Amino acid sequence: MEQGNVLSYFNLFKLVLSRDLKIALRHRDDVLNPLLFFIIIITLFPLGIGPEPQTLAKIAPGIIWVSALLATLLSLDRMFKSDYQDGALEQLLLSPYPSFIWVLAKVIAHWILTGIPLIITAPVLAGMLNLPTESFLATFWTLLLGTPVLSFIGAIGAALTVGLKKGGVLLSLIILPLYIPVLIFATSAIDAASYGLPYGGQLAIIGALLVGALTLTPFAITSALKVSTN
Amino acid sequence: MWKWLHPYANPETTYHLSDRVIPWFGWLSGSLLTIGLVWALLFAPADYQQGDSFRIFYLHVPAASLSMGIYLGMAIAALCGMVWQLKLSDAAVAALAPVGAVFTAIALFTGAAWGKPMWGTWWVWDARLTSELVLLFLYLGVIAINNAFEDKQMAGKAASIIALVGVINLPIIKYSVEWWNTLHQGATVSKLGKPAMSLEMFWPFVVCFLGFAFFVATVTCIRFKTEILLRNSSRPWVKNLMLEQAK
Amino acid sequence: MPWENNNTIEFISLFIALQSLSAQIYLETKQLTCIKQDRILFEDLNVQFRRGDIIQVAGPNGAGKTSLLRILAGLAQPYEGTIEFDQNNINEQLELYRQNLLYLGHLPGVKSELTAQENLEFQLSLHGYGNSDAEALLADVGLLAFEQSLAGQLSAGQNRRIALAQLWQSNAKVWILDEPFTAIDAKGVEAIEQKILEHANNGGCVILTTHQELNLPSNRVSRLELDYRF
Amino acid sequence: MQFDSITAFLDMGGYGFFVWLSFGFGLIALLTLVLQSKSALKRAKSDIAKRIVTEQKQKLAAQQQNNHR
Repeated sequence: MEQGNVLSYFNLFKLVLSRDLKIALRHRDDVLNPLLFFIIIITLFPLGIGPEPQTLAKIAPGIIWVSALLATLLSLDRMFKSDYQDGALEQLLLSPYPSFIWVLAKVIAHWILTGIPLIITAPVLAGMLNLPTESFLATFWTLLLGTPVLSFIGAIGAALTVGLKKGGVLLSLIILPLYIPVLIFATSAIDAASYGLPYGGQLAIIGALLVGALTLTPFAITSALKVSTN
Repeated sequence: MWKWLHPYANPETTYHLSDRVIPWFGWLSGSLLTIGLVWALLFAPADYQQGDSFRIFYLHVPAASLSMGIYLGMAIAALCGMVWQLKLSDAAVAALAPVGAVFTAIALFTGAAWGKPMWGTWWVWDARLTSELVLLFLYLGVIAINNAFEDKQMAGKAASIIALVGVINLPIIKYSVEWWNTLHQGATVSKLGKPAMSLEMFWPFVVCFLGFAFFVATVTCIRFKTEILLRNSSRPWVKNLMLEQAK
Repeated sequence: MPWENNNTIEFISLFIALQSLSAQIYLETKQLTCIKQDRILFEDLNVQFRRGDIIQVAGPNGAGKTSLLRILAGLAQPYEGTIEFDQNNINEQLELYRQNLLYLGHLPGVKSELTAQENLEFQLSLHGYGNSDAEALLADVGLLAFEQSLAGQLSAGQNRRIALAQLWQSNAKVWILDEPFTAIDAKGVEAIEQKILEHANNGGCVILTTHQELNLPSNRVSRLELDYRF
Repeated sequence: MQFDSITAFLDMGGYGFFVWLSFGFGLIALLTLVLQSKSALKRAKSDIAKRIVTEQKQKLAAQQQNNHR
């Protein structure tokens, strides 16, 4: 009564990752919407605060990172919602593998679809905000290490609110307080870079947050998914 | 090992236990609070630097430390619930969250009101006040998710997960806010520190603290009873209880 | 009485019961209780599901049929009581249990952005049948020319057939099918009924719910009646 | 006694406004917490009592239906 080849963990990871990427690329808007949202928000700040380059340069790190936070938050809902609505989430939960693997695959797929576009467009917007050129590299590094943390922590909230009809506001109330450490260390790293100071320490802390999120949040995400599909 | 705790895992015995214990906590907290506040407001010496505005300290510091303590208690209840599948822990989390939120709000408000005469503005991004504000958001998150689900069982489990995720992140948030505060903080603004505590100030503080602590215990037990009833409303013991009380 | 619970059990013939008594018990519930929105759906349910059984869970709407099936599949947690697969609790050996389980719920679990073949291949490899021929299976369920068409463009019945195609491949010990015949035409229903009988005959155990009459030999089907409790 | 008169006590060395504002807010917050908790308990009890009554009515209605059939 046993069956054919049971997938190795890495094959399962690849299978779920490629499926998610294929689905997302089949309809582009899922990728473009958070990106356009990120760009629009950043263009709002100068309109609100005024175009003086000095003030913009001073608050550019905060604007970039708060916009990245909100763009990720907006796209979190998509991570489990469609699988929940068509029953694919139940089949994944009932697959004979530890759910850590496919949860990891889904979150990384989400990061590839939302995190990487942010990292690519950030330099252009930083330029618009007159960010000093020394901080461009720092912005890149903080976004590269920080956006996965946003996806992992955000996935817990997404998993908890996937079953709720109006879960969007609740998702931000639960998750935004948990984003504060990443925001603080990322913006201070970019600030330090603009004065030419070393920012390795801040990056190390964001890296630590990333490794912590990478190893711990899938367990929370799994139990959250079990609650939502109860 | 925890044999003596086992009977209390059954909701009925815990319900009656908290029923019996409420009057004791109530009277204890009432008397301690009256003694403590009268002592603090009337007899304790004023601070040589801050004068009588220092008396807010007897309300602000107990509220702040209790708000942290309640969150910790809530997280421990959530952990027990997850590890031993206890139904009562969901009720405990649901009972504790609003009490903690109220104490955090009190700590925030009194902190701001205490800071105004010293710093001239109502809100100062002081490390402790900011962490207290984030703690309030964490509480509101737990309360919101508790009311978001119709099914009480799911709501309880979801709230426990968020309480646990919150308690893991709390120290990280606290230290990053403190680190952020020292980064942007000019040396001029004096921190909301506790000045050297003479004995005449220390004892009223202890009495006030105990008074507030027992107050938390009383209100939590009342809310705990409500949550147990709501979660077991289809069980026979609740129905008989209702019929008895209806007579 | 091999099955004792406070729900009425309708026996077709004692001989079948005695013959199945000796068969190996796959799944057994112990004092299973389920409470949804403060209403007790069923209480202290002790049922044994044996090798070669076809069990139809019957009862009015809201009696808790779907909840019972989801609890048996391990998707939902009961309020009280345990479920044992091969004499040990499913929560202790989830992966082993899931290797021997096929669950099809109300939702087919089919992604509308993927083609019928991609969907089936994903579900098959998820349950360890990666190397099976998806096209042939789709032909078996009457979707011969539809392999490459997107599931989103197919009808609800066709989507459900994609999910049901797994029955032609899976030899998992326990099948849990929640209303498998919805949106399926008469010929399809007939084919699925034969598949269920064939699976039960070579040692499987099928638990299903359906509102239409099963035209299977009545001595092969036993009913578990759940009544509506206030 | 740190204060020699009621007015001095109320004045709190010039900080009276802030001290009484904090303690007033504290008192109101704690009071509302207690009252809300008590009324929630009462409401829960009455809800359950009402539900028991409706359940019995539903049972009776179901039985009458069975007797008619």
